[in-house]
Parts: sequence; C-alpha cells; structure tokens
Amino acid sequence: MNTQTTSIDPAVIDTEHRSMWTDVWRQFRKHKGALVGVFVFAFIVIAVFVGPPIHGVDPNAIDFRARNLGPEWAHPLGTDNIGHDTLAQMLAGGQVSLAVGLSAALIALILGTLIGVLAGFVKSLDGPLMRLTDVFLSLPLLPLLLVSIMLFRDTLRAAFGPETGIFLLIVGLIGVTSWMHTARIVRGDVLSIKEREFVTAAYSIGTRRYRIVFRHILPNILSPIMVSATLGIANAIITESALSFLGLGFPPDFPTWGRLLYDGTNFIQITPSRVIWPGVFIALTVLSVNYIGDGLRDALDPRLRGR
Amino acid sequence: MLSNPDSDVVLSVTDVVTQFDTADGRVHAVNGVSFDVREGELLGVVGESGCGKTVTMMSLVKLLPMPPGKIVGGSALFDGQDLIQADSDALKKIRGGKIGFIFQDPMTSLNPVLTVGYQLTEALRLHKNSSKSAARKRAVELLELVGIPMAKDRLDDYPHQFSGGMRQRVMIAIALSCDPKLLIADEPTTALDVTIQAQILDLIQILRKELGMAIIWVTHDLGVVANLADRVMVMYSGFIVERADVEKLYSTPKHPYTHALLRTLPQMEGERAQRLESIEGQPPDQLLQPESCPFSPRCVYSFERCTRENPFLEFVSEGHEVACWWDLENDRPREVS
Amino acid sequence: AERGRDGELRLLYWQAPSTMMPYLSGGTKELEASSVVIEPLARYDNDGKMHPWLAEEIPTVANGGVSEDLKSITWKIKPGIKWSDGSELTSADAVFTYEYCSHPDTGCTSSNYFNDIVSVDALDPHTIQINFTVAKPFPYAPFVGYNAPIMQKAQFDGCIGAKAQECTEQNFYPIGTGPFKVVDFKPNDVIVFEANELYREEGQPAFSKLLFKGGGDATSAARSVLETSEMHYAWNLQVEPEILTKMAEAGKGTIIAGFGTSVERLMGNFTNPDPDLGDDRAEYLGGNNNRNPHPFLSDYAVRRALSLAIDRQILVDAGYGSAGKVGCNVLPAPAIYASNANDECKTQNVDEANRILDEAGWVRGSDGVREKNGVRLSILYQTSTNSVRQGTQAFIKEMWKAIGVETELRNLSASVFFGGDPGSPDTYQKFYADIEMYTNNFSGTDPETYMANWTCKQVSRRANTWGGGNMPRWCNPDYDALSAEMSTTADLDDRIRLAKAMNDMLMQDYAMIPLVHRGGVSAFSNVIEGPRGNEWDSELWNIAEWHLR
Amino acid sequence: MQLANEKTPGMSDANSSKPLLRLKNVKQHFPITAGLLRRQAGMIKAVDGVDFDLMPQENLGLVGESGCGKTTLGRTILHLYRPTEGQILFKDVNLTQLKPSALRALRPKMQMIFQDPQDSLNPRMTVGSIIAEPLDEHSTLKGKDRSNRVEELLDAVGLNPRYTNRYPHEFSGGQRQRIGIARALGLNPEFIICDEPIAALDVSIQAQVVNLLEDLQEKLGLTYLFISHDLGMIRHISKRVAVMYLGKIVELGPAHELYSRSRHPYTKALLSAVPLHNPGREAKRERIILTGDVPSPANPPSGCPFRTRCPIAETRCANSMPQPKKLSLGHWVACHLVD
Amino acid sequence: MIQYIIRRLLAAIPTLLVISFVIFAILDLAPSDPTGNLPMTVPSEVREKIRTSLGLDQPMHIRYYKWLVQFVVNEPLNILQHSFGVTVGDAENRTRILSWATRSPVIDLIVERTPQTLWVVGLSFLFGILIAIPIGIVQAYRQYSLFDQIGTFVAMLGFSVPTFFTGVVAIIVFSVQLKWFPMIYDTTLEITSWNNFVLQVKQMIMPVTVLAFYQASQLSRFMRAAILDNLNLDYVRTARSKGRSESAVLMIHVLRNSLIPIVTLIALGIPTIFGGAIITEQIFRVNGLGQLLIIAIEGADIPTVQTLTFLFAILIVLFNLIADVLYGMLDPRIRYD
Ligand SMILES: Nc1ncnc2c1ncn2[C@@H]1O[C@H](COP(=O)(O)OP(=O)(O)OP(=O)(O)O)[C@@H](O)[C@H]1O
Ligand SMILES: Nc1ncnc2c1ncn2[C@@H]1O[C@H](COP(=O)(O)OP(=O)(O)OP(=O)(O)O)[C@@H](O)[C@H]1O
Ligand SMILES: [Mg+2]
Ligand SMILES: [Mg+2]
Repeated sequence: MNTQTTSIDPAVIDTEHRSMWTDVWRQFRKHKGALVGVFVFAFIVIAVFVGPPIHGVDPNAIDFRARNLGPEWAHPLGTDNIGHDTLAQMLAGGQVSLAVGLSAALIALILGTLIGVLAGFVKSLDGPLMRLTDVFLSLPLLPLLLVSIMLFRDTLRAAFGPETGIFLLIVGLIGVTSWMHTARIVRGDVLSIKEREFVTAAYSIGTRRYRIVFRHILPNILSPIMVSATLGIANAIITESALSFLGLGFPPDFPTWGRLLYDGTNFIQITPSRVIWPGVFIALTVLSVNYIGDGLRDALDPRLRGR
Repeated sequence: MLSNPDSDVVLSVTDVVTQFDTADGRVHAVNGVSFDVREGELLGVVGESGCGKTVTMMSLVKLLPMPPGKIVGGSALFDGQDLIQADSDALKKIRGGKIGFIFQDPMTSLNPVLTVGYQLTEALRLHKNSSKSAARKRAVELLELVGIPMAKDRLDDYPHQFSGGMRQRVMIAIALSCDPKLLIADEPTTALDVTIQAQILDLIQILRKELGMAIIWVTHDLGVVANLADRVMVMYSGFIVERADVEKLYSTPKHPYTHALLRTLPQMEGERAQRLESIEGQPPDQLLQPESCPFSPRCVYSFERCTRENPFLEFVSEGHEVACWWDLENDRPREVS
Repeated sequence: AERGRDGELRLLYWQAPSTMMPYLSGGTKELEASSVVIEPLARYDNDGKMHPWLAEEIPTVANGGVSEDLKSITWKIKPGIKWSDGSELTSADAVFTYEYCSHPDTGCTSSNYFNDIVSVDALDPHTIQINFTVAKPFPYAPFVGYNAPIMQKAQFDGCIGAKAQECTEQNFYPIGTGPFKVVDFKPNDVIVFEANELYREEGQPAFSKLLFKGGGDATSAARSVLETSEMHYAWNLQVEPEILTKMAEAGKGTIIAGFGTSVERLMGNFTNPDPDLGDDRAEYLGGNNNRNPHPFLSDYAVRRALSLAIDRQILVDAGYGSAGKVGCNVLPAPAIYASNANDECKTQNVDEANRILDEAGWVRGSDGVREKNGVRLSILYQTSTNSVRQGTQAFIKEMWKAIGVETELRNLSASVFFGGDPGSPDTYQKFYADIEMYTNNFSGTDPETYMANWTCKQVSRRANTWGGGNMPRWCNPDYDALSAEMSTTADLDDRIRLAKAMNDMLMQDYAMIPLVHRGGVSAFSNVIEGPRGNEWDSELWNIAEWHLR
Repeated sequence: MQLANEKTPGMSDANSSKPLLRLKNVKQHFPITAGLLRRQAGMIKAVDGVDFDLMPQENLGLVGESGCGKTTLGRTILHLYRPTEGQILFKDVNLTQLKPSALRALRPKMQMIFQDPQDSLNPRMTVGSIIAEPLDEHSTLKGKDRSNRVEELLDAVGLNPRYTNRYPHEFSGGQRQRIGIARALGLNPEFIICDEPIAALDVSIQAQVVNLLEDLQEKLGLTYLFISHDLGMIRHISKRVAVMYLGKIVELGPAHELYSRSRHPYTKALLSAVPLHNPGREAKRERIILTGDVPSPANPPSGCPFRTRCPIAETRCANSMPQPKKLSLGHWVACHLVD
Repeated sequence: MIQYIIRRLLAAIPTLLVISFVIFAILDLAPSDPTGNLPMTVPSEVREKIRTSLGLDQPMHIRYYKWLVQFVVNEPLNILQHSFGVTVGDAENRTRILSWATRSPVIDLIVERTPQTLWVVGLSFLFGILIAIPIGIVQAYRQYSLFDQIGTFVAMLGFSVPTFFTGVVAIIVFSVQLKWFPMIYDTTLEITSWNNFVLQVKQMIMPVTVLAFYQASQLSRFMRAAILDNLNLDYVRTARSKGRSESAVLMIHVLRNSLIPIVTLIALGIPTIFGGAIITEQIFRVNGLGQLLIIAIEGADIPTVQTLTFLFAILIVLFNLIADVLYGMLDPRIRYD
C-alpha cells in the first residue's frame, strides 16, 4: 500500500507559480553542509581569481635573495627555493587546478553518462560498449599519455597557443581516461530505470526515444552522476599533479596545486607552508564540492524537497 | 472508558499516543488509543491508509523507527508487564516469543539472502532454546501447518523461490513459531490476490480454532474483516472512532465515517449500484494538534459542536461504542451522558 | 686486518641496476654495480689518473707497451689473479671479452670501446696485444675503466651473439675478480654481495656483505643516509642543495662531490625549427653554408647576449651548491685541458647584453620583447623533467626577460627526451625547439672523440636518423680541420693545445652556452671511511678499501 | 483460442456496429534464453492466443489472478510489446503491420492508465509537465494554450488546476491515479486500457477513481478495457467480463450472467474467494478454496491450463485444450465439462 | 552457472585479444626508447645495434605476433614444465618473453615481485576493508551523528590528499623524528625468526597504513551507503519483531545484504592490488609490481610493460567475471543460466 505522504492540504498553500529553481535553491539552503560547501568553494574561487590583482605579485617573478623564506609581511606564505612568492603561486595554481579539475571531471562525466546511457538504453550497444569500457580500464595510462602528447601537442599548440593547447590536451586526456566507472554505474541505473512504469507510460503516449532519455532517464540517475562528478574533480586535480611531475603536464612555469604540493614535498622540513597550503586547498576544494554535490542531489530530488 | 474486568484479557492498551518529529513539524500519528484484546478473540482494525493502524501496533512493541518516532504516553499491559515502559531486554523476550507479528508486505518482509529455514528457526532458537535439529523439526511442522507442501525440502530454499502467497504463509509460520499468546497481523493479505487471500483467511480461521490465541488483524479491506473478526475497531486519523461486534458494525454503523466507508464498496450481490458513494476530501493534516473532530471537514452530518470539540469513544449499546456527536440512527445530535 | 671484519655495508642507488652484465646495459647504475665484481685492466681514480688494476703497469710508448706507430698496445696481467670460482685469470678471458662485445648480434653497449681493432691476441697466458687499424694516440679504450671490464670466458662461452640475451643466470651472477661476488640479484630492486674470499689484496674488502638497494627518489635516498643512517652510502643525489644542507645538519653523514667532464649547457639551434617547414624542420641543409638558418639564433649578437644575460652563480647556488661550479667551457676537465679564455661568462652583464642587442638592431616592442624585421626574440626552451632543471629554466627565463627575450618553457619526460625514438618530435636529437638544455660529458680522460661531436659530419639530421652528436647543427670547416689534426697527433701538449682551441672556438662563437660544471653528488655515513667520489670511473672503484671508521 | 473461422467470442451479436478493437489469436511469448550460445530455451507464454472484439463505448472487464497475463495483454494491444503472433485491429487498421512512425501517430487514440500510480509518474517531473508530455509530442499547443489545456485536464479529473507545479509525491494515491488519467485523456483518446487503476488505492479513494472513470466515459464516449482482479469493482463497472487464466481467456460474457451463472470452475472459484462485506451472509457462504499456485507460464500444463487446480478435472482435461463454446448470447466458456 | 562462466570466459577471449593489440600498438607508438636511459657517451651506432639485438628492427605486427605466441604458448608450456615436469614440444628452443632492460624472462620478474606487492598492497587492501566495514556500519547506523560527520570528513581527506604527500610525512615523523620504523623496505628479509618477523612488521607498517587509509576512505563511503540502503527495509523490522537484539539484526540480517555490493566491489578492487601502488612502492622502496611497471615504462621496456599490463587486463576481465559470479552466489535471487 502506498503510505500517504504527510498530506498538507494542497489547497491551503501555493497559489503562486513556483519555479523549479527557486524550489531547488530553497531546499539546497536547508542543507547545512552544502551551504558551508558553497561558501568555502566560492571563497576559493574568489580568492583565486580576485586574489592575484590584490596581492599584486607575479607568480613567476623571482627574487633570488628571498629564497626559502617562511611567512613574512612581503610574502605571506613564504617563498620557494627559487624565490617565487608562494601565495602568488598558490593563487595562480588554483586557477589552473580548478579549471582542470572542473573541466576534466565534466568531460569524464559527459563521456561516462553518454556511454552508460547508450549501453543501458540501446540493447545492441550494451555488449560492445561494455567491452570498450573493459579495454579502457586495462589500458596503461602512462604510455597512452606519452602517445597522445606526441600526437596532439603540436597541433593543439599551433591552434590554441602553448598554454591553452596543453590545457585542452591535459583536460581531454584526464577526461578520456576516467569515465569508465561513471559509465558502469550509469548503465546499471539506466537498466533499472528503463523498466520503471513511467518509462513505459512515456512510450505509450508516443514519446520519442531521445526525449525519453532526456526527460525520464537522465533526471532519475542524477544522484550517482553527482557522486561521480565529485570524485571526478578530486581525481582530476590529483592526476594533473601526477602528470606534471612525469613531465607530461603543463610547462614548468605554470604552477598548479598538485605540482606545488609535489615540488614542495621535498622541502617540507625547510618551508612547510609550501606543502600545507596546496594540500589544504586541494582537500578543501574536494570537500566543499562533495558537500555541494550532496546538497544538490537532495535538492534536485523533489521527494526530499519540502521536507 | 471501556475497561473490561474480564480476567481473560490478553492485552490492555490505554491511551497510547505516538508522534513523529519530522523536519516539517510533529506528526500526530496516534492520538490516544485504548482497547483490550481477549483470549481467543480476533479483533479487526480498519481504517483508511495513513490513519495510524500500523503505528499503533508498532508502538505496542516499540518497533517504530525511533527517532523520528516517539511514544509520548500510554500503557500496554501484557502478561503483567507494561510494554511501553519495558526496557529493550524485556521486549526482546516478548517479541517473537509471546507476541507474533505478520507484516504488511510479504515480498519484502523476509530477508532475501537467508534461507526460509533459518528465518523460521531464528525465533525458536532464541526463545525456546531449541536445538538446531529440534528447531528444524518444528519448522517443518509449522510449514505443514500453514499448508506448504513438501515442507521438509523447502526449508533450505530462499524466499524468492516462493510465491507471494507462500511467502505470506511463511511469515505466518514465523509468527506462530513460538506459540504466541497474541498475534498481530498488519494487513497480511492486502498485497495478495483474491484466491491466495482466500487461502490465507481460511488458514487463519483454522489456526485460530486450533491454537486459541488472540489476534489483532489490521486491514483496510472491510470484506476481510467481515469474514474473520469477532469485534471491529474503526480508526480515523489516529483515533478510534467506532468499535463494535462485527455484525453490529456492518448492520448498524454508528459513525458517519464507518457508514460512508461501507457504502463506498461495490456489492457482489444484489442490484448493481448506479454510482459508488465516495468520501470527498482529504484526510486531515496530522501536523496539527487535533482539537476538533478530525472527520468533521468531510462529514455530511457535521455541525457546530464537531468543529469545537473532539468526541470521545462512548458506549452506546451492547457491544458498540462510537465517538461522534451525531446520533446517526435518530438523525440528531447525541445526548451527552 | 682481517677480511670481512666490518660486517655489512649498505649502499643505496635509487636508480636500481637491472642487470649485472655491463656490456648489455651500459647504464651508469649497472656499470657501478658490476664494478665491484668484474674489473678492467686499468682504472681511473677520482682525479682522472689512470692506475693499473688487473695489469701490472700502464703500457706507454715510453715503456714499450705501445708501439711507435700507435697501432698496437700490449698489456701484462698481474700473475696469480683468481676468478672467484678459483680458476685463474688469463689473457684468453680478455680475448673472449673482445669477441663477445664486438660480435654484431650481442648488442654490446660498449662496442665503441673496441672500435678500430684488428685483433686482440693472447701472446701468452698473461700478455694481451691489441692491434688497431689506425694509429691510436690514446689507445686506452679497451679494457680500461668500468665500461670495458674483463669477463670470464668459461662462464660466458655459450653466451655470444644473439644468445647473450638469454643467458639470464650468467648475466645476473657474473663471476669476477673483484672484491665482492653476487649472492642474490633482484633486478631493479636489490643486490646482495659477499666478500670474495679469493680477492687478491690481503684483508680486503673490510666488509663481509654488501647490500646494494635500489628504488625511490634522490631526496629520500639522501635522507636515508643523512637523517636516519639506515644506509651507509647513497649515490647520485641531484637535489636542491638546501635540502641536502638541511639534512646534513643532523651530523650523521657527509656530502661529497666528484667533478668530471659533465657540463650542463644550453644548446642553441642553428637551424629553423618552425613546424611549417615540414621535413625541413630543424634540418641542416647544405654543406658549409647553412641554408636553413634559425631566424634569430643564427645571429651572433643574440647568442652572445643570451649568454651574457645569465648569472651562472645563481644557477649554481640554487640548483647545485657544492656539486656545481660556474661553467664557461664545454671541456672543463681534466685540468690540463681547461681553458680560461672564456671567463667573461663568469659574471652576468645585462647592460652589455642589452647594448649588443640594441646595436644589432633588435628593438623592444610594446610588450618588452625585442624584434627585428618581424622576428620576435621568442624562445622555446626545452629540457628533461627534473626539479633542478626546472628551477634553472625558471631563472633563465627571468634573466632573459631582462634583455627583452621571451621564453616558453617545456619539460619532457627523460625517457622521451633522451629516448632517441625517430618517431618522436621531442627528442633532444631532433631538437624541434630553439634552445635545449642537458648535460653531456665523456668517459675516460681523452677528449678527442668528445670534441669531434661538433664537426660538420656529426650534425644531427634526417640523413643519419638524427644520430650525430652535433645537436646545435653548428658547422665550421676550421673546427673540422682542428678535429682532424687531433686525431693524428700523439704528443700530449699538442693535443692539449688543439683541444683548448676547439673549446674556445665553440665557446666564442656561442655554438653552445655552458652553464654549470657539474659534479656527481653522493653522501656517505660518518661511520664509514673510504668513499671519494669519482666521475671518471665507478664511484665504487676503491670499495675494497672502504671500512668502518 | 483458434476460432478464426467461427464467430469470434465476444462479438456482441446484438450490436452489429463495427468493433473498435479486434484481437485475433494474439500471443505474447517472452523468450527464455540459456546455454553457451544463448540459444532460446523456452518461452514464457504470457498471453497465449486471445481473441475478442471490443465495441465502441463499451467497457470490457478483464479479470484473473496475479500473473495470468492481464498487463501483458494490455501492453501488447498498445504495441508496447510487439505481439509474437496474431493480429490487433484498431478501427480496422492492423497495428501489427504499422511502421513505428505510423504507430506513433496513432498512439493518441489509444491510451493506458497504469497499474501503479506511484511508479507510472516520473518523480522528477511536475504534474503539469507530466500531463503536457503527450501534448508536446502530438500537438502544436504552445504557451498559454498548452497550460490552459493542462488546467482543463486537471479540472476534468477533479484536481485543482493550481497543482500544476507540484510533484507526484505531493499527492495522495488517488490523486496520483487521477494525474495518470489526465495524462491519458490529454489527446482525446477513443480507447483506454485501465490496468488495475484502483488496485493500489485505498478503499475510500477507489470509489472516487471509479466514479471519475465512469463519468468520463459518459462524457467523452470512451471505450475501456478495464483490467482488475477486484471482481466486485468489475461487476460494478463493466457490462461484459472476460476471465483470464494463464494467458488464455476461459470465460467471457455479460457481467450479470457471469456473476450469477458462471460456468467455468475457475470463474466460480474466483467469485467465491471474494469476501463479502456482510458478516451474516459470509458465514453461510460456501467457498471454493483453490489449492496451489498458478503454474508457471513457461511450462503450462497440457490440455486445459486450469486442470491442475480444478476441483472437477477429468482425464480428458489433460489431453486436449477445450475450445470456447457459446452458451448463450455473448457468453462463451472454454471448458470440457460445460455443455 | 558453470555454463555461464564458460560462456563468459569464451566471450573474454576476443576482448582480451583486442586489448592486447591495443596495448601493444600504444606502446609501439609511444615515443620512448629502450636506449633512452643510456648515458650520452654511448654513440648512436651502438644504440642502433642494441635496438637490433632487441628485435626492434622488425615490423610491429611480427613483434606482436611473436609476443603473442610467447605469451599464449611458450610461457604456459614453460610453467607446465617447471611446475609439473611435463615437457611438451621443443623446450630447448622455446623463446620466452625477455625484458629488454634485464634480459631476463618477464614472467620470472613478475613472480619474483609478486610477494612483496601482495604483502604490502594486499594487506593494506585487507586492512582498508577491515577498517572501512565497521566504520561504514557505525556511520550508517548513526547517520548524521557526530561520528558520521567526522567519518565523512576524514574519508574525504583520505582521497583528496595524495599518497606521495602522506607517505613523506609518515617517513619524516616516524622514521626521521621518532625512529620507530625503517624508511627502507628490505625485500631480502626472510621471516625465519621472531626477530625477523618483528622487523618485517615494522617495515610494513608505514606503507600499509598509508595505503590502507586511502583504501578505507573510499570503501567506507560505499559501506555506509550500502548499509543505509538496507537499514530501513521491511525485513529488518521482521528480524526485530522476532526478538533479535540490535547487534544481531545488524550483523546477521543487514550486513549480509549490504555486503553483496561491497563484496563485488572488493572483487573488482583485487586486480588493482596486482597493479601495485606505484607511488607508495616508490616512496617506501617496496619495489613490487608497481615499481616494475613504472621502471619498465620509463625505460621503454616494451615486453615487460606489455606483459604486465596484459596480465592486469586479464585480471580485470577475470575479476569482473568473479564479481558477477560472487554476486550470484551471495544473492540467491540472482541466477545465471
Ligand atoms: N517514520 C515516519 N515518519 C514520519 N511520519 C510517519 C512515519 N511513519 C508513519 N508516519 C505517519 O504516521 C501516520 C500513520 O501511519 P501508519 O503507517 O500507521 O498508517 P496505516 O494506517 O498503517 O496506513 P496503511 O493502511 O497505508 O498501512 C501517517 O500519517 C504517516 O505519515
Ligand atoms: N517483459 C517480460 N519478460 C518476461 N516475462 C514477462 C515479462 N512481462 C511479464 N512477464 C511474465 O508474464 C506473465 C504475465 O505477467 P503480467 O504482468 O501480464 O500479469 P498480470 O496478470 O498483469 O498480473 P498482476 O495482477 O500481478 O499485475 C508473468 O508470469 C510474468 O512473469
Ligand atoms: Mg500500515
Ligand atoms: Mg498487471
């Protein structure tokens, strides 16, 4: 028996037209963790994009006399062994790391969702696509990266310039090599959602297949997608750092959090602030994104809304 | 207050109030329910979905999710013990041992990864300290009792290997396994179709006669109750609104809700009605503390007093109690005694 | 003193040896590991001086060991030297070694040490004669140094040619004459040696067991010696100097640097690496007349200014510390060859650099980058991935900025950059960039072949599948003439004069820009004594003498 | 039933107007695959040869135990599954032979109300968009017209038009079922399959929904195939009833006759299993309790499918499949033991 | 079931062939070269000779075919010969897959390194599971409690801070400052005495902890979700109604069901154990399969990389199958036939 949900007499409230997004926002605001997440994330984004002009130090400027300094007035987070200002590098690095994390996760997400939905929804594609997933899962990442950098770097550099080119390459590579788990999860969910009666109902009124996917299936697999997105961002930020230290990443004068953390690790006993801050900011980003993801997932579920 | 002095009362429930604390506020699910169950009696509990039938029964043995659930007050005397006050150790001894349960949905009430045999012997081994082999033997007997053929071979099967009706029979067997004094059956046949339902109703009748235990049978199907019960209790929005012997209730319902409920049913015999009667409106908002008669907004007989005062359960004739300010038989406000 | 009295010696080579067969690997780590087991006839000490090892003395023209026409050399083995299996070392083993390495299918990595040889003859069990096709002013390549040790014929007899690859047991457990013998070999992980009971020197080695551990990275290798004392010795610690200094503060170990011929340098590309040129990209076209010149590096003024703008002392301080010296020569050692004609580079002179560029007509644009005839001084500067190199890159970028030169940095995985795969655009040989940076050196003490790298013949190009040693594609007939002269000159003073002249020619034309004369850094624990650091031969050349303090 | 040459059962002899829907030997078999090469190992014969006709504005009740194939039949008629065999003629158009696009164009005429009001509404869509979905697919209504139409539909099923922005979970079961009905009505269908529209509902709400369906039929001239296992409700709503067992129709006839003079033992058992709401009558009634469960449709018994549970089965029941016999005007039964 | 497994195995063959070819093609295309790590003093003619001696002068398809034959035929035959003494064919001239860097059979290298990887990575996986399960359970059981919040926070931290950082911090704290554990893992240590055993434990503590922390933070999230999925199901209430104690309800009923997805997740994670932990192995010098792989990649040792990654691919495909089969075994509702 369907238990009656707490029925507030519908006639009593809401005569005004509610927009879905106001609802989502209203529910989202109720999620304390998500709210804190938004503030932290917004703080990071603002700091990273507004901070540099305020701080006013070129991250690549070198002050040879000021090497390996601890925090002081001119260098609030100290300097590194070359004489870069750590704060300036942190801020510049944040721009790159955030951009890489978000866009690579987005690519992985789109690919994973696309492949997952196709495999789950189109029966004849299921086998081939799942085998493709197996293939990607077992590919050796490093050689693959070497190959793609060899094949695409110069073309991209010519087309977009050295920095954007390598950015696109890295983002693309991370995205292309990390969609597999999302695809599997999505496929599983699609398989079960497509057996639900509201999908049959949509068929019965003659809804076209692609609309069934967009209208009925996708919205109902949002929560696993959200979770993979969160993990994806963390994964992309970390993977980027691994690429940097293998010489496959950004040019060396292009700081990123991952790289700062990696380079700084050797100096942990000399200038601890070089590692602490990138570490803290990576963790904070991941945490805040995770909580935002949780909040969004709840807010997007109308069943939890209004609670 | 109906407090039967009879010594054969198995369970005596007084003024149970249960609430849920939710993000939206407090849900008043059960608002002071009192009743007795006697030995060998089958008490039917009917009412529409959400009126608090399940919550009442779960409150008695504290199987509610707590929190958000909270039993605010009341007592339930069973075996010389107040179940509401009892600590979890005492309750553990009673649950499954002296009180058996059958739940609403046979498809999900059995653990899918444990064998039927295990689930069947669990309570036996816990309450009767039976040995493994003795418990299995008893389990076979129980399965045979509820009419599952080749019971012995089926002990090691998993629930999904049984049909819905058989699963519900397994649930019954589990509930009966320790010879409980009281069996609480919460809509045990609602999810089944007619032929299987008929099998189970039949089975219950037989078992009741054989084992002589008290049964509380919760349902919203008035037909089932008519079939089985000795006495019936009608609930609405967390209150008991009418209670009577079964014939009396069906022949002369005294509460407008019961009255309307009986008329919504299509008849299997006689002239086909032109149109089914229906009760318009929505059940009340349980977030609000009930101050007036909860049925009054939907009640065709509602008058000024109904919106002011909440009626209490009153003895109106032999074996018949009702909570209403309107005297349906005489079509006038009830005289307050 | 008694052999093996000091127990276990623990070495950490964070790049772990993959085999014990030096002729099949050629990597420094493998050469180092095998040097404690198999030995050459002669060895270099930490000053680059040659010492007889298995041989009785170093043959020279003076002592008659080298023929007058410089076409043959005769070595005499010390008598009574035993292989660790008890058999005697004879000249047949040397002959076998030559056959092994010169066999075309062996894939011997030291085969260039046996170039131009007609024959290696065993005149008697202890006399070896090597006959060359050409006059060899420096005949000490075969059987000298850790690149060309003598292996046991009896053990490797069946392992010549293509079979060499499959002799895993022999390759992992070679029998040698050195102070230790292999007990357990785990490729790329750990090697356990024990003292060779038949070692020729009384009371050596002092250690009974040698643990040769691999893996990890340089920083933590240093830490294991300097901070936790888990290891006695760690090799190749190319990390930022302040990290080492900080660790050394614990007072548990000592950092040593051995200087050889390694120079970290910038190579300028004399050809145009523009990708639009297709097959002609960075390709040297035309004999003495470069028909594909670099848009700006072909301008002497630019090259000079680039060199002048660099403060090499900063690079040394930040990246090398005691393991580096300001380098102004491509041939910094041995000392006799070192020129001081190029000391201008020791001090940074930004004003002069700017003046030169102004004079040459390179004017600053609105963004501060110099330009001439539509050509911007915009440099793509590549090197391999390594934190010290990236630090250097960052400094140089800033220094060049001061003279109006814009720099794009690129770092490449070492295995790609040095990989030489003709299919990859990122190898240092192809040099599809304007400037590249790496270290080069030569083994042994004779610069002849090394200096021949910059002759026109050696230009790295498509025709020789980028196999030449002349990466800058710098070509000068005068230089080629000097190089040719040196190959036929035997007199040491003449050779010194020629080498210096060649070095100066390269330096003064800024064919390449030397940065740092690098040393090999290692650390050893204060409880042991003996390590001396050696860039000319194995760092473990004198391990037989190491002992507890 | 393979009675294509004879008059199809259910063709109401009196009314000679053209049937709206005509099923001829419709079968729906789901393959079971097994083995290394995924060979087909068997069939679940969910619907196994069904014929009947449905007249315009008629209401045919379809009853039977759970799993007997009612839903499958309904879905097959609408071609949500391709039938394995047989013909389905809707207004003389053979649906089975239509191209997908032509079928899609025809869909507005035939609609379905689904068994589970909870599951048949997308929980993440507002009621307005759920109801508007068929409009978006098949009509050109936009903006104001579209929202007017949605409000009109909500009104028609007795829901407050202001509810358009709410989500399904904010409604009671009965209200949800009404949303499903509104969706089905959106494109003015002529024929609606009601698949147990009340099974999931509370007694007090069942009546509301049934009344609504009846009103709509009257107002809009709809034709219903009313699937249910609630015999009481079928008796109330349908004039003609078909009883289904294991993929086959075993008895079909006018409701009054079927309920008072049912001939098939299965129908009898079914009727007797329904509890009456009258304690007095109930106590006196004689009940036929069927034993056992419905056999697996993958492996149906030989001969008459009901023989394994039939209280009066004889040997011949196991040998041959009983053919439908006409007993009286429009009353057909498939049983060997009925003459 | 058996049929299902065989069918899956057969279907895996073409997949694996494609995978092996794709891997080979990528490695072949990759720009690194086996002579890349040689000192610059080695001239290019010598490098060319080395390449020839490694067979790099042959076209790619021939090298692939050779490798395939070696992998599919020669190596299994060799194992047969060495483990069971059965010699098939010409054992003398059978070529094995030789690593370019060490010139020794790749399979032997792998066999040599598997123990340390299994010890360190395997144990950390095990510990990760052992930590994650109880934490996940408590977190779910006390959802939104302080413990749950902290657990979530720490787990997030666990997978956002890379092991190259936690590893170095661990070394500095526990090896350099406190001197509790060695920072260098001794792979030659044989456990022959109690002392050696203590040493072994000591040297394993840091790498295992660092990895286990990472593993646990991921797994505990899944565990928590799995328990939450089951905690409110009807069968849990049934179990309580039998008088089961909370712990028994949780451990017997809920856990069994929640473990189904977790066990499959674990099965899918096992191949990654064999993949080693590149960074952790490097930091603590465990020199297992991860280090072998990274060294081989850096040294362009194609046969080693190819063989390792392909074995890894086989494991992935195999454990995918095992996960499915396990799923079927743990969950009686799922049948493969
Ligand atoms: N966990 C809970 N949290 C909040 N409210 C609850 C909870 N459980 C039950 N309720 C509320 O308590 C009231 C009574 O519910 P109960 O389950 O007893 O109804 P019922 O009479 O058994 O209905 P049905 O016939 O549908 O089983 C309902 O309004 C319901 O919303
Ligand atoms: N897609 C399918 N694949 C395989 N078998 C199916 C499928 N759909 C239904 N079946 C089987 O067909 C038979 C008939 O199912 P159907 O849903 O039509 O029954 P029903 O009469 O509607 O029952 P209920 O009253 O429970 O809704 C059942 O045995 C069912 O298991
Ligand atoms: Mg209930
Ligand atoms: Mg159905």
